[in-house]
Parts: sequence; structure tokens; C-alpha cells
Amino acid sequence: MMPGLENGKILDNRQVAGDWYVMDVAAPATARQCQPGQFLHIRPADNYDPLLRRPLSIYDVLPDSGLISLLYRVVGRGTSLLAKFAADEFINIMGPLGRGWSMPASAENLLLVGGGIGVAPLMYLARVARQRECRVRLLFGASEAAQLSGAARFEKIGVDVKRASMDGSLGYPGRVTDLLNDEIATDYARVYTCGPAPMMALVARWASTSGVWGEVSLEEHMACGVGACLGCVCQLDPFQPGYVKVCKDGPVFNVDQVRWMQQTPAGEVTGSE
Amino acid sequence: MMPGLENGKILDNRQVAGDWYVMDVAAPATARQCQPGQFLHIRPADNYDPLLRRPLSIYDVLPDSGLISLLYRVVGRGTSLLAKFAADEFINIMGPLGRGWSMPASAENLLLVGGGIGVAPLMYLARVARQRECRVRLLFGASEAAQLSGAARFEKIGVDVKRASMDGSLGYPGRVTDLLNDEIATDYARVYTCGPAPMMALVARWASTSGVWGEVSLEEHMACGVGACLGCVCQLDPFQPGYVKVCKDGPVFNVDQVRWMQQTPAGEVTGSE
Amino acid sequence: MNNGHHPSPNLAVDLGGIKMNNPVAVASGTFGYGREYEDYLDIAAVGAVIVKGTTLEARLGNPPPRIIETPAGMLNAIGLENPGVEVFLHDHLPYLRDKGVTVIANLAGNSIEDYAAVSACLEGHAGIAGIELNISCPNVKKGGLQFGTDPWMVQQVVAAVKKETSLPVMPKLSPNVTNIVEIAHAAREGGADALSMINTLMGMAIDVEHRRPVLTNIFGGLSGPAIKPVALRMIYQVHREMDIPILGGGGIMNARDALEFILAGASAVSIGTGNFVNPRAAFDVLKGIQDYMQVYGVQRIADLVGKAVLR
Amino acid sequence: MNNGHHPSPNLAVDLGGIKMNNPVAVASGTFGYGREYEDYLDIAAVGAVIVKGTTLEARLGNPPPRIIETPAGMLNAIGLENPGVEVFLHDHLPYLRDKGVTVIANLAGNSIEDYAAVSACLEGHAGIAGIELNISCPNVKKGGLQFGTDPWMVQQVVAAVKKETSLPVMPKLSPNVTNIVEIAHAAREGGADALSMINTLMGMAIDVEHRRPVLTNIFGGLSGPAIKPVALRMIYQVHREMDIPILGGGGIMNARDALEFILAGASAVSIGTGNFVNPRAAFDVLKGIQDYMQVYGVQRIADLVGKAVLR
Ligand SMILES: Cc1cc2nc3c(=O)[nH]c(=O)nc-3n(C[C@H](O)[C@H](O)[C@H](O)COP(=O)(O)OP(=O)(O)OC[C@H]3O[C@@H](n4cnc5c(N)ncnc54)[C@H](O)[C@@H]3O)c2cc1C
Ligand SMILES: Cc1cc2nc3c(=O)[nH]c(=O)nc-3n(C[C@H](O)[C@H](O)[C@H](O)COP(=O)(O)OP(=O)(O)OC[C@H]3O[C@@H](n4cnc5c(N)ncnc54)[C@H](O)[C@@H]3O)c2cc1C
Ligand SMILES: Cc1cc2nc3c(=O)[nH]c(=O)nc-3n(C[C@H](O)[C@H](O)[C@H](O)COP(=O)(O)O)c2cc1C
Ligand SMILES: Cc1cc2nc3c(=O)[nH]c(=O)nc-3n(C[C@H](O)[C@H](O)[C@H](O)COP(=O)(O)O)c2cc1C
Ligand code: FES
Ligand code: FES
Repeated sequence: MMPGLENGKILDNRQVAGDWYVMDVAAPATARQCQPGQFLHIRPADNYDPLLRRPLSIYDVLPDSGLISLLYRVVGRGTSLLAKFAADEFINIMGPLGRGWSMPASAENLLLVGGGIGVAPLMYLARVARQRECRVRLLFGASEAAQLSGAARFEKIGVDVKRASMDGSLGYPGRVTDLLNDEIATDYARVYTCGPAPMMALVARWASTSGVWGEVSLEEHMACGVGACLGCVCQLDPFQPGYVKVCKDGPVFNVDQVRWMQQTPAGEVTGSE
Repeated sequence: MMPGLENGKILDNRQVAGDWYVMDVAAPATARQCQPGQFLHIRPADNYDPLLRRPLSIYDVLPDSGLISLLYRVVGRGTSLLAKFAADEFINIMGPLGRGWSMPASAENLLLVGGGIGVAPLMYLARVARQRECRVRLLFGASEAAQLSGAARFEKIGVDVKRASMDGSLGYPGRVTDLLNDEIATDYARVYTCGPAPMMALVARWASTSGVWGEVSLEEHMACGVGACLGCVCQLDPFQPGYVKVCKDGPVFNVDQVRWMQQTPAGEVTGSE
Repeated sequence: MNNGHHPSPNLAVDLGGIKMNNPVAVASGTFGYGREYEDYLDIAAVGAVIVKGTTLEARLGNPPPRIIETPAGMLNAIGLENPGVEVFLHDHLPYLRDKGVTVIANLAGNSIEDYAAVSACLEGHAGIAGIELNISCPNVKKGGLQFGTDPWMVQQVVAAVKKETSLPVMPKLSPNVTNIVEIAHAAREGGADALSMINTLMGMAIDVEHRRPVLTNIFGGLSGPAIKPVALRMIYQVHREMDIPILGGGGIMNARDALEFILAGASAVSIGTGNFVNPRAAFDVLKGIQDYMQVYGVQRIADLVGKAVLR
Repeated sequence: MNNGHHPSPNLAVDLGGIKMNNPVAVASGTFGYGREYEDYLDIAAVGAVIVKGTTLEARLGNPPPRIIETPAGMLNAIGLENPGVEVFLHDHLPYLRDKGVTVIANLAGNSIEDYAAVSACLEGHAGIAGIELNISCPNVKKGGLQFGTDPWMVQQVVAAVKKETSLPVMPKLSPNVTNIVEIAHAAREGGADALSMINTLMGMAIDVEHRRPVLTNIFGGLSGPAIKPVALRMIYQVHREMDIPILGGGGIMNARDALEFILAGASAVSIGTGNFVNPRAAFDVLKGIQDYMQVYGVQRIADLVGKAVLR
């Protein structure tokens, strides 16, 4: 796997729900290298405002067509600029970067738990897992129904999706982690999760207590994205000194590596929202 | 005349020749106030790159339709960004600013000499002069034929245009100031000029020696545009200490105020190209 | 008086005796004498207008080019062009006074005597709320060493001015120093009523085509958003060490920036380069501060001063 | 040998004994140990790779958040996280040496003894072209006063390191000082073979929603285009006063920026934050410098050093 630098050609950039967007980029050299759970480091502007790149998970990839999809939420200056890109424009992407999900080599039963935009790194994971004939269930929680529209993309490749919405407009009304109560841990070989930190903490607890192997995907502000600047570190366990680099050692970590705290003050483990 | 701040709506922004563009902006509050020879201070981006506004002459105005036209050449970051604006987008304009041309109150014979993009502040001057039933002749010099296409706009309102191009592709082959040799100074009450400094110096000399009242329009890098920062000053006469503010005391000055030097090193009088 | 459930927040600031109706001032040299911006906002509603730096005698300033844009900032080398204190007092001050503008005079000089003399000239002229001392000027008697870079000179110049004036005196600290807290202490020793922080960082730019410095003066003062982190740091450092009102500025473009300064320890803020980008900046920033106070239920602006703390 | 009419320009630089094939280095702390960028460019073709700051013992660094973006720049408070000099020598250096990378070690400490000891460890290890001394560290014996802000301490630390090493020594000056020329003189007195200029400006940022400093360390180092004017000014000031090779950096993003530094007086340049934005920056900058030299017929890079003059 050789990450690189590529000017991807935007094929489509559409609003999918509220402040959520999907961007499809033709970036064949990059697409070939992508592994589920890795991320791209994207330059949102060709100037100094903003200066730094922005990390975005690889949402989906069609390696043969050289196509990468990104699912992102507009939260600040960089993502606002991303939303303004039009088809046929070019965007500078660096990657793929980081250590993605540990993939099952053969058919296994997988449980995916995505909270909000944290569903982004789960789609390509699901696609590759389905190619390996895994049975995949996704528990997908979001604040409102529109955000859950992406569930169809999962269902299309044969993922069994259970929906939850905080406003109760679609699926189970409430937190996606409540859906774990209906799951039988022994049904699953692996659980993968990405979402807000408190959500991931609950999933991690469920996995640990029920002995299911699991992975989480973390977030930190990044500069280099390649492990050079030591800017994106995170202390996985507040009782053990030392830091990991989210960009290089992660973003994916095993649930057992992370000790979740009740609170997540600055500097402790936080996850995708 | 009350200058202001307005988000003008772009009606059109088209390439007219090489790196020359014309932008039409609907900015009724501003349009009403514009006088020939004044300028607008434009924010080329809604961020800090670039940070400062860019001064552009008022090329043309249709006060009744609230329309302002700008003629600009892409030379750097700010003007490149201007060229990217599309119809229906908004652009933040401040103005009109500065002291424009002294206009004849009634019918007079006027000679306009425009060099390159320096023709920009002459169009609205011509329009207002024609409304006052002046006879107007424009000597319009540029490097190539395409840039002279704007001459039609002058001719449409009855201006007699003589063309010169450096590459000889249209009109007189060579410098526009050579055309002055064919002009009889006593035919004119006033001469107005804008263009590269050496060109303006020649026009100024012609005006002074032949006793024709004349004005020139100068340029300097600007920050505030309103006379507050003292950043845009210029020493009109290298033998007389003291500076004028191009943004507030100018950009238009009487030919007699300016002592032109053979060379124009940093800090001395320079004009539009 | 507002008797509702959400009383309008109290915005008044007492900056060491300089009374401002609100915490948003405009910085010296960026707002002329106020009139220049009259078409864009009500200059009497601005917290304070700090007028262009004034010296005893008129100054021509530096030859152009005097300004150049830099990443998220600009360099200026105006060279203190100004018509001298008498012209300020007779041509500009009466106008501002009649308009009801809160005026802070910004004074400069090249010797302690200069500062003392120009300060003395203000005595007896109504309509000046206070003095901001620009101490980023070379002291000709000390071989051109800037006043603001030496604690002893800072103390001396502030003390000399305090002796000549009944107005509150606010030296404007230069950021081009190793230890800003030491300079701040010296200023207070000299009798400073408040501190203005920060003046520009000294910088330069080079024209690679012509292989020469862009500015005729070679060096210029860096202002604008680029310097905001440095300004915030210095204000935070000083505020945590001593109890003196601070007028904070350096790169403020919007209300969020201004709030950063206030939370770092500034009692009021000044906008400089921001006026060039948005001539209504002072108005917009004040509005944004008010909105923030309403949203977070902050009663008095003073309740935010220095409230940035690690938890 | 190129015998044509336009011989390729001579790009080699001798930075006080540090031999570089070309003038474009990458700055400490922004390029890891080189390997991290291997997928993006040929790290052996980079003028010099200045590796992450190394201390005698391993350091954990500061708690996050450690970085935050600012206008045209960023703040970092990494806190010198590094595995210690032994790990550097055994895990990283051999790899770089085998690859033929020009390596400059960047050393840090909190006492003169620290610096001396870590420098001594490098002796006998092939593959290190020189030492860059990070003197922007607190001296614990002097109450945390930064080495780089006191001329006497600068001289002492450089002299102590010179005694322990046969390698060229290049202290990296802190810009957070009143008089950079005085510091540069002290460094040379101590025996510096070259100077690296500049390290980051000390700054901070505040989170207005949570009313706290953004960085857990409160203060951080400001880097990126925002600081370029300050870096250029300091290099120009030092170069015009003394004859010592300078490695210039601070905000270099492209060849034009690099040329500004060279014209201001830098013999070579370093790219830091620019690597994050463009991982091929070192390559692109070098290419742009070569193009400039061809266009203007400049034979040797040395012919451009310090050539910015007012005419
Ligand atoms: C490995 C990884 C994968 C990610 N994948 C996705 C994704 O697929 N979809 C998506 O919408 N978001 C994703 N994020 C979060 C995304 O990077 C931020 O939302 C984005 O950087 C915000 O930039 P901004 O300029 O819009 O916001 P601003 O708040 O203006 O950004 C300011 C700075 O903070 C950083 N920043 C802000 N929020 C975050 C955050 N949550 N994580 C990391 N840095 C942040 C920015 O990079 C920037 O440096 C991911 C983050 C990481 C680390
Ligand atoms: C009163 C006035 C009227 C003008 N009218 C026109 C016009 O009608 N059409 C037109 O094409 N140009 C005009 N110019 C010049 C125009 O302002 C510059 O070409 C433009 O600012 C360049 O910006 P940039 O970002 O593209 O170039 P850059 O070179 O990247 O700009 C860098 C900085 O230099 C300043 N600058 C660069 N060139 C000039 C210049 N020649 N004059 C003043 N500042 C400059 C910019 O404003 C900016 O601050 C006028 C200038 C003035 C002062
Ligand atoms: C063009 C210009 C002129 C200035 N003139 C003065 C001055 O005369 N006296 C002074 O004390 N500060 C002067 N300053 C400094 C500003 O008042 C302000 O302190 C500085 O620009 C930092 O704030 P800012 O980043 O908001 O601009 C000047 C700044 C600029 C940009
Ligand atoms: C994340 C980061 C880490 C850094 N670590 C070090 C370091 O360990 N040692 C050092 O001397 N300088 C360090 N620096 C400073 C850089 O080497 C460089 O001097 C500075 O960033 C200015 O250059 P720039 O604007 O090109 O980044 C670091 C800078 C950054 C941004
Ligand atoms: S972002 Fe630089 S080490 Fe992770
Ligand atoms: S641009 Fe500020 S005085 Fe002219």
C-alpha cells in the first residue's frame, strides 16, 4: 500500500441530509490503495485559509472504477468549502492514510454500530466484508430520519440495517446503543464502531463484557496525517502514560486498548460524531 | 455623495481579451453615487487570503438601472479570484471612493488618452461628457487588437476613437502617444489620461507645453481606501517634500501637480498600466 | 432602564480612568481622525476612537511603498506621518468633541522630552478621554533603541508623561521583546493607568523579481489576523501577573476574535487592520459581543475579562 | 559536467561545515524521521532532513490538544515527545544513513549538562551531517527561563556542545527576543558554525465557547506563513551584521518564499508547516528555485544569498 498525492476529479457532490454531504471523486491511483477504515487528508482550499488539510474517512470505494466516496458533515470552514466544490472541479487528496479496520479473512458474522456521521468509515468495511461473504448487521443511529437515508447503500449490498433516530422519526426512537440490548453477543465474531465518544464507550463495554472482539475509530485534530508531527496524539488509557498517534497508529484501535472515561474532557479519547 | 458598503449582485463576468475581464454588478445604492474617475474598493474573497480589498476604477455606470461595470486585468491573487465570480454571486463593494475627474459643466472638446487597462476610468467619463454634449476623442492604445475591442463601447455613445496597438494588429502600429502628433492642442479644452506612467508623462508634457488643461489618474497599493491609513501616498513632485493620498486626494490629479521623472523607481509616481 | 427578564448587558468599561460606553475601540493609525469612516458607521457609538499617532511637530512620514500585504496580515511603514499636535487640537479635536466621540490621543516622540512636551499640549483641551503612548519609537538619544524594548526607558517615558498630564495614560506595548511582563511592570511603575497591547510585530517582505526589500523603509509593522496568537499570549501573560486594565488588540476581525482577547484578559479591545477589510468592523464586533453575552447570559462585560481557564 | 550554454546551476551549500546538495531542508518536528514522507518524495534528495527534536531520555510530550490552526498558521505544543537519543541512534539513524539521507540531528535539553550529554552520544555515529540545537527550551536551573532568550545562556550552551562534538553546531534561535542580533553574536561567541532561524513565535488561542485556552499547555509555537515577515526581518538583521551561514525558515510554502529568505541572507532554507500542506513541498520548492536561477541566469545559489538591497 503506497499512499500518494492525487488531484481527484469530483464527479458529484450532493447534500444528502441537512448538513451531510456525499462527494464522489475519481482518484484511481488512490482508490486502488484504500483499505476500509483508512482516511484521506484533503486540502479544502488552494490558499492559506484554511491552511491545513482535513481528515475524512473513506466512505466507499469502487477500486475498479477508481472512485472514492466521502460522507461528511459541514461543521466549520474546511467542510463548508468542501460543500462548495462542483462536479468537474479537482480536489487535492493525500492518502490513503492510517491503520484501518482489521478485516476478517473469510466469512464471519459482523456487527457494525454507527452513530451519526460516524457511519462514514463503516460503508467500505461492509462492502469488503460482504465480498468475503460475511454476514453484516449495521446498527445505525442518527438524530433524524434524513441522515438514515444512507442505510439504503448498506442494504443494497446485503447488510441488515437496524435504524434508530433520536427524534423518533424513523426506526427505534432513541439511542442506537439501546439496540444492543436486542443483540446476542455470541452471534458475532467482531464488532466495529464509530460515532460520538459516549456511544463508542457503550459499544466497547458491551463488547468487552460479552467477550466479542471489537474495534473503534477515533478522531483528533491533525496536521501532517502521516505520523510526523505528533499533533494528533491521544492517551488511550488515562491511567497509563504515553500517547498513540491517531493518524498512524490509528484511527482504528482495538476496544481493549482504550479505557473509556465517563467524561471526555480535552485531551482524552473522543470519537467521531 | 455618500459612499457605502454594498453586496453587489453580479450579472455578468466575462473575459473580453486575454487577461482582461468585464464584470457587471447590480449595486443600486453605490451606482447612484458614482462620479467618473472614482473607484470602488472590492473584497475579492470572503476570507483572509487575500486579506485586503482591491481598488478598481469605475469603468461604466448606468445609474438608473443601478448597474456598475468594471474592467480589470488579472495580475495576481485578488484579480484572479475576481475572474472566478459567476453571475448571481455577490461581491462586497465599498465606495465610490476618491476624487474623480473634474468634469466640464457644459459642452467642450475633450481628448482622452488611455493606455492598456488604464482605459478603465475613461469610459464613464466619456459617457457623462457625452450627456453634457461634449465632443470626445479617445486615443486608445493597447498591446494587441483584442484589448481594443472595448473601443466599440465608446463609439456607441459617439466617441471618436483612434486606435493604436503595439503589435500593429489594429490601428496605428506603436505607442498611443505617437497619435498625439496628429492632434492640434488648441482643438481641446481638456485632456484626461490614464495608463502606464511613461505614457502619462508624455501626455502630461504634451498638455503642459501646449497649454491644455489636463488630468491624470494615479495608482498606489491601498489598505483603507478612505484616507485613514496613509498607506497609499505618493510624492507628486520629487523636489517638493510631502505626500498626497492617492485614495482621498486622488486618484485624479491635475497634470500640473505632478512632476514626472524619466525613471519611476519605487516610491515615485506611477500610473495604471 | 431595561426591566425585562433579559436586561441588556452592561457594556461600559473603565479603562484605568478612560471611560468607554462599550469595549470596542478602533486602533491608532487605522481610523484616521474618525471622520474618514463617518460614512460607514456612527463614530460616536464606537467605544473609543484612537486617533492617528501625533507628534509635537508635523512629520512627512516614509517614502512609499509604505504597505504590503502578507499572509493573513500586512506590513506598514507609514513613518508617523501626521500634521503635528497643534493641527490635531485645532482641526480635528473640536469636530470629534462636537460629535460626542470618545477620543483617545495617540502620542509619539523620539525623546522623553518630546513625549512630555506633546502630552503637555493636550492640557486644557476638552474632549480627550485619555492618552495612548506609542512607545515603539526610536529614542534618538539612545542610538535609536526603541523606547518600548527597554523597561527602564518605558518607566521613564510613562513617568515623564504622567507628570505633564491629568489624563489617564496608557502606554502601548511593543511585542518585539523577550519579556512582556517585565515591560508591563515597568510601565506600571512609571504610573501607567492602563496598558494597550499589542503594537505591530516588526517584519519585512522581499520582492524576489527586483531583489530588494518591498518597503522603502525595509522593515515594517506586521498587523492583522496573523499576529493574533502572539497578542493573545502576551495579554494572557500580563493579565495573570498583574492587575491593570488592558486594551487588547492585534488581528481582531470579528466578535469571536474580540472575545478571545477579553477572555485572555483584555478589558476592552481595539480593531486596526480589520477596519480596512470591513469599515463597519467596530459596529459588527460590538453587535457580536452583545449577542454572545445574551446567549450565555453574561450581565457585564467585565464578567468575561480574563475568564479563559483550563479546567 | 554540463558543457552546454546553460550549465545547471550549482545548488550545493556548505552551511558552516554541514554539506548539503541543495539548499532546501525540512524542519525539525515536521518531518518525523524522514520515513514518514518516503511515499511522497525521495528523502535522500532533500537538502537535509532535520529529524525530530531529541533529548537524552525519552519524553512523553504534552497532553492533547497539542495543535490548533490559526490564520495562515498553526500553534503547536508537542512538548518534545521523542524516544530519546539511543532509540534515535539505533532505530532511525541507520536507516537514514543507508538511504543516503543528509541528516541533521536536532537536540534539546533542560540544562547545559543535558545538551552536552546528548551531543556526546552522537560521537562515533556515522551519518550525521551536523547538529541543530533547539535552544527554545526552559532551563530548569534558571527557573524555566528559555535558553534562547538570554545571550549568556546561548553562548554557554553552544560552547558546552562544541566541546563534546566534532560535528558542526547550529543553534536554532528563538524569535521571542528583543534583540536577535545580540543573540546571534552570543551564539557565534559560543562557537556556532551556523545559525538556524527562526523557531516558532510563542502564541495562544482561546476557545470562546468553553472559555479556556485551546491547548492544554496554554501556550504553543506559532508557525506557518503568518510568521514569514518576522523570520525574514530577523534573518536580514543578522545577515547584515555578521558573516555566518544561516539556515532560514518560518512559513515557507513555495519557491518564492524560499527565495525571499535566501535574498534576505539565508544560505539555505527549511520547510516546516509547509510539509503538512504539501508533503512534496521540499521537492517543489527546490524545483522552483532551480527555475528561478535558470530564468535569471544565476549560476550558484550562493550568488543570491543576501542580495536584497534597496536601490
Ligand atoms: C481519521 C478521521 C476521520 C474523519 N472522518 C470524517 C468523515 O468521514 N466525515 C466527517 O464529516 N468528518 C470526519 N472527521 C472529522 C473531520 O475531520 C472534521 O469534521 C473536519 O476536519 C472539520 O473541519 P472544519 O474546517 O469544517 O471545521 P473547523 O472546526 O473549522 O476545523 C478547525 C480545525 O479543527 C480540526 N477539526 C475540527 N473538528 C475535528 C474533528 N472532529 N476531528 C478532527 N479534527 C477536527 C480541523 O481539521 C481543523 O484543523 C474525521 C476525522 C478524523 C481524524
Ligand atoms: C485607484 C485605482 C484604480 C484602479 N483601477 C483598476 C482598473 O480599473 N482595472 C484594473 O485592472 N486595475 C486597476 N487598478 C489596479 C488594481 O488595483 C490592481 O491590479 C489589483 O489591486 C491587483 O491585485 P491582485 O491581487 O490581483 O495583484 P497582487 O499583485 O497579488 O496584489 C498584491 C497587492 O498589491 C496591490 N496592487 C498590485 N498592483 C497594484 C496596482 N497596480 N495598483 C494598486 N495596487 C496594486 C494589491 O491591491 C494588493 O494589495 C487600480 C488601482 C488603483 C489604485
Ligand atoms: C497603517 C497602520 C498605521 C498605524 N499607525 C499607528 C500609529 O500611528 N500609532 C500607533 O500606536 N499604532 C499604529 N498602528 C498600529 C495599530 O494601531 C495596531 O496596534 C496594530 O495594527 C495591531 O492591530 P491590528 O492587527 O488590529 O491592526 C498602525 C497600524 C497600521 C496597520
Ligand atoms: C508540530 C511541530 C513540531 C516541531 N518540533 C520541533 C522540534 O522538535 N525541534 C525544533 O527545533 N523545532 C520544532 N518545530 C519548529 C519547526 O522546526 C520550525 O522551526 C517552525 O515550525 C517554523 O517553520 P515553519 O513556519 O516552516 O513551520 C516544530 C514545529 C511544528 C509545527
Ligand atoms: S497528524 Fe501528524 S502525527 Fe498525526
Ligand atoms: S489607502 Fe489608506 S490612506 Fe489611502
